[in-house]
Amino acid sequence: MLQDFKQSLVVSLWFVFLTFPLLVVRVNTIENVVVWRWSNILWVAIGSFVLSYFWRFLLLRRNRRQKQAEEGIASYGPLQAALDNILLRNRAMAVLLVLALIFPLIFDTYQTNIMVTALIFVVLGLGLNIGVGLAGLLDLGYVAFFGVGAYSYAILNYYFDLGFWIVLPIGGILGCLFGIVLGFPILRLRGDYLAIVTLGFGMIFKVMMENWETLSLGPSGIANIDRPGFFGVQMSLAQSTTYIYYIMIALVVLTIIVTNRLKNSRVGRAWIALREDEIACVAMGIDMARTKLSAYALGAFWAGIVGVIFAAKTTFINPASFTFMESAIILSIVVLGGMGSILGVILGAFILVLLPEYLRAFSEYRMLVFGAAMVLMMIFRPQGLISNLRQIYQYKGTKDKTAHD
Amino acid sequence: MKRMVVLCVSFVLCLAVTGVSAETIKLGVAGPHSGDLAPYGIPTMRAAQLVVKQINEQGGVLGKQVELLIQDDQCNPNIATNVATRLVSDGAHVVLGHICSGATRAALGTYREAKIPVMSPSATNPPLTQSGEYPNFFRTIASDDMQAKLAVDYALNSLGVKKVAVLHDRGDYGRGFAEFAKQALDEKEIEVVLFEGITPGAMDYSSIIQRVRREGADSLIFGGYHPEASKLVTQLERRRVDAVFISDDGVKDESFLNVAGSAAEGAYMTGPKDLSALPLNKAAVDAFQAAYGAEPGAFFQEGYAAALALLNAVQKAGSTDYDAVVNALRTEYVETPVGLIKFDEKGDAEGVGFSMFKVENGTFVEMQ
Amino acid sequence: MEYFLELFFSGLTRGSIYALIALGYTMVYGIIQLINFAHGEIYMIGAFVALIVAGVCTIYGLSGFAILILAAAIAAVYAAAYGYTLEKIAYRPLRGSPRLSPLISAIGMSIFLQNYVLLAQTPDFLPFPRLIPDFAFMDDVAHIIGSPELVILVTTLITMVLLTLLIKKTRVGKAMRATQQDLNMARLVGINVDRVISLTFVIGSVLAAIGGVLVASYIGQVSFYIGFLAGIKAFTAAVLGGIGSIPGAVLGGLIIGWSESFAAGYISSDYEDVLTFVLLVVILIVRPAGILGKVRKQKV
Amino acid sequence: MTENKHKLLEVKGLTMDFGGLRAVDSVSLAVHEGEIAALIGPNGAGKTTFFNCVTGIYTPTSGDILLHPKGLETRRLNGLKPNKVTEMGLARTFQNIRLFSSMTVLENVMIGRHCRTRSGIFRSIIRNRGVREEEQEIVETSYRLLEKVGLEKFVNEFARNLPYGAQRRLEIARALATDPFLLLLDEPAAGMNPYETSELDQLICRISEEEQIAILLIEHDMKLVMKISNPIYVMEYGKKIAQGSPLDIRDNPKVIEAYLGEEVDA
Repeated sequence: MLQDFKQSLVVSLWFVFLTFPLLVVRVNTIENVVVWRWSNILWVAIGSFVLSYFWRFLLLRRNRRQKQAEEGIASYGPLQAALDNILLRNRAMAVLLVLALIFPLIFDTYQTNIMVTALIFVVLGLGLNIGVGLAGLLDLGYVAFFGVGAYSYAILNYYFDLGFWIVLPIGGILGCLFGIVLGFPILRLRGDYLAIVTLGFGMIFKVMMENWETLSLGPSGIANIDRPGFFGVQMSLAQSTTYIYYIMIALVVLTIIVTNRLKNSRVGRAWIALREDEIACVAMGIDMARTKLSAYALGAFWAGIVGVIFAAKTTFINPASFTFMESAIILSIVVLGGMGSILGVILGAFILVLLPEYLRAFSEYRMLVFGAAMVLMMIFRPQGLISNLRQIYQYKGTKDKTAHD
Repeated sequence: MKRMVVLCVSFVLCLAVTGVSAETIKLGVAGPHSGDLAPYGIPTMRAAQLVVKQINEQGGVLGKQVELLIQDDQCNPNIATNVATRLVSDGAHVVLGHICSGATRAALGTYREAKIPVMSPSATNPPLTQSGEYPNFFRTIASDDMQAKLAVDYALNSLGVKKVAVLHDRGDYGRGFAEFAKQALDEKEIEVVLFEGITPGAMDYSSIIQRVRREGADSLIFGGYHPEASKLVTQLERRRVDAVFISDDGVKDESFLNVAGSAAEGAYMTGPKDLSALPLNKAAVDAFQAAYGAEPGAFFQEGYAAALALLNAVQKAGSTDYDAVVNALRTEYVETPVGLIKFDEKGDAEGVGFSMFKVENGTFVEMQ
Repeated sequence: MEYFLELFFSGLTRGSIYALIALGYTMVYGIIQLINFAHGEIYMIGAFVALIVAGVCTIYGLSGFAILILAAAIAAVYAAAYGYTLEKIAYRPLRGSPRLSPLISAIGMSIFLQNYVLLAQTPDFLPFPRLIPDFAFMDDVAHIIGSPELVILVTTLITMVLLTLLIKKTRVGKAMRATQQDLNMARLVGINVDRVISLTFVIGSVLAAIGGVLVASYIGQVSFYIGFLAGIKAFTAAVLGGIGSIPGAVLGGLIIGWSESFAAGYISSDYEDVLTFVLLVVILIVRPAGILGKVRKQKV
Repeated sequence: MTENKHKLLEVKGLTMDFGGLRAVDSVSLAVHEGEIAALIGPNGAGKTTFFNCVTGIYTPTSGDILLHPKGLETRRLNGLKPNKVTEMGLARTFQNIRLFSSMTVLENVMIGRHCRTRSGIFRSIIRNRGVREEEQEIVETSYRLLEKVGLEKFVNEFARNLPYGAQRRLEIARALATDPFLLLLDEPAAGMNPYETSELDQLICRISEEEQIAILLIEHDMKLVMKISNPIYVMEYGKKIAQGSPLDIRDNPKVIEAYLGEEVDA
């Protein structure tokens, strides 16, 4: 007890020291004024004192859990148990789907529009999840593929007046092609090098779009991109928002089906094995380059597709829409939701997009919280909010053998 | 932290007001209010608050109270479209915003469809008005090409430059300015020895400055903002490069004088005409200082003017009907901190002009 | 020739700053094989703390070269404290986790620290007081290399010499080298590995802070965002030189500095960042261990 | 007596250098059909490096590694990627266990079926009948293999939660799933207790007999080696110093010298 108190006191004093210059002193060297915010010391002291208790408690719990897991005692939360129940899961999904379908009828255009943004991030999260969550390839430049899709629609629409539905697959294929071309030389790299190189690709994409004026119209961006057409029917803003919403719902459902099927297939198992141990993986006869490339390119494909929809939704894109910040948000969606878990990623996307939208007061602290959440999740709940659901296999075995045992 | 509180309070106030009176004139305000670009959006938001407070105290517009709908777009085009739909859903009658050209362009389509007049205090991208695509768009600031033309004319006629290096920060604003400047120079057949983008946030620009010297440029036109500009002029001075520095409104900032210090001396830049002598301008700044105890910041006057112009147009139009309001904006003069203005067919403010400024003894001095 | 020299020295100045930051990356990576993504933010925090110290001093009427040294000292202390805390909070609980976990934690920490400074201070650029005087004896060559550049180069040189001495000659340095060779073995022979790791973070952070203060006083401005780009460039430098290798980090930093400077001077500055990354990709493909790095065979 | 049997693996003068260090120095050996061959030697003799060269993880500096599958043409393995080597019918286990720790026991074995099955991305998405049947085939085969190594009761456990000895047997099951005709086991008995070891030697013999798979193993447990394997190859400092039947090896002075100071269980 006393030990704990002492420890927390030390932590609290340490943080007061640590945050002193940045949180207490504010110096404005333009107007030559210094503001001393002494009250912040108090907040930091109390905050870090309390949090240090939490920290220790959580660490203790984590270590206990780890030990239990090693001894084979599975610790399942009630949520996880409920999700493992297939009947319950299917019913919940049906309810959710119905809710999703009637959403625009209940809520106004603004809500629908926000929901479209959230759904865009759901697909982005699921796409990145293929690379990061399943195959263990940390991609920090994922937004570049999103940009490829968005720009392919914007450019084809601007110069050749091509429609949304024609470009939709083209965007996906272009994203995929970029994934293959970029992925080919770099996928031999180890995980952390890969992260930094992909980060570079993300930045290069932005610089290219800024400089290549003749193609991308430079930093001022491309405006007046057509919204998706529906047999030439003229639609009002509200109608077309609803229309895009349903397109997104369809795409999300498609993405879920595809990633779910892939995850529980021969290819998906190979991805997961690759994440676990590359050397054992190749020794089991899995072609590493091909498997990595397929995960990377497939992730890029979804980003490309959803990029087209993004361009059609905002009707305007510029290079500034595709910064590292976007990549970081998509990554936090995957990390927060649960790497490899489809349901988790969906939940993550909704939390990260809708929370700052509805809690306006929170929006200023958005990135601060995301950053902290990434660290905390890695330490205390690396499997994310909802961990990966396990596939259940049916097998008969050899009868005489079981009788024998 | 204070900003946070103000935001919260204003948000709560908005909610409270919605609850009380059903019949209000709704003025939407959109711009970056959080994140790194917030310094460009907050002053306009505060200007709108000051204007609305004053007008409501005097009985409102058309006998109704004015209600503010404040939305943060973070200068992100995607969020800007969401914000636009939000404002449309919330029934905004007129919108003051957005701040960044990119976000403005992204949001304008939505407003156009919903027939809402929009007025930006800061989006200077020329096509916004000149393309004719957005009849609902107005602005209280001159466009980039006007700035560039002014800068080039001044450089040629008053400074007599012969060889020009043009740099920009690759951004929307900076690159636009640089390209218009180059266009104007080409028309006058003045040699442009260098046209290049620099990386904003790079450690230093000494190499490119060496290049400016090597190309023998007698002047350097830069499109961009003050952080890069101060690095450039500092290097010019340190490297003893004898070239006149000419730039845009994004550089005309107190920070530029402070960061660059002596190196800023003799630099030229465009900027809105100095109207601090105008009584209305003085009143606006005083009101700000009384409320917040600090200098107003970027685009405060323009934002103040836009809020006044929009509400005045509603008053003159006698209703919030789109056509009537737009017509009023185009025909009725209004007294604002940026002068007596009305708007032309394209949406640019008549009577808002730019001047050249020169840094002399650590202050901006308007050139005649 | 003079033009070449001009570019050479501006590349050298830039490169030596990259090298200072790259050292932190390379030392940490050498010991725990982690890209300390938040290292760029430590550099930024160093610069910011120095700005606060120098700003407060100038506002209360003090100024001069001594203030710079005071600011640098306090900045170094704080950067060290932040580096130490960073390791303790974000990385230590993750030892033995899958490789991706500490990396993601590092990215999270980088985003957190950036926004922490943004919210605690300001999203604007702040001017850094001019504290490096113009030396009279540099007057004749000032168009090639000015006084601030001279200060940067001399400081960097002294720092590197001290670092080399620390690593080669002291007990602590020996422990660090041993830990870098084989962490488990070092633990077995009685080295307090945790302390060595903490120390590595502290040293790396001090170096970054020195870099931050030098840059801030050289270009005269600081913002919360300066760590990101500098961090990436410095990391590239570390990889280029061979991650884990200290002379490699210095060499890598200089190469990046020069290549940027010469590219901007002779070709174009339009694709400056692209150049850095292309260089990185090419090096990683052709020689994954970097120029001076040793190939580590993975044990099977 | 081995001459008339079909030669499956033939290694001639295999040499592997790491920088200046010669880890394997012109070693030759052969594994014939039906054999359980053993490769022994003190720690650091280069046995695992030898395995890594044969299975494609390292590319040897010089020498030939030839594979003679029955009824197919001879292939040279030098420089082939590990997955190609496995596809050809040569599977292995690892000295320091390399399981996919957060996959289940069954899934670990299913990974082994990867190179014997064909469903690609598109077919996995469509999931037609062929794919479903193939999937079921993978599950059944894997389960049967688990039964063979006696792990069926752990089928849905995570691999990391298995006891040590069971993990080693799981590695063997996983290797078997790739349908090899030659199995390379790297210290399969390391860390096992005597009971587990005796179970293991039965398992190895059963695999050899029932599945018609030849086996080459690295082992330190001399009792096990002497009991089940013939021939035995002995390495020291990268060189092969002896080969022959267990009896020959036991009495070979060079071998005794090499093991001097090392614990000889035999």
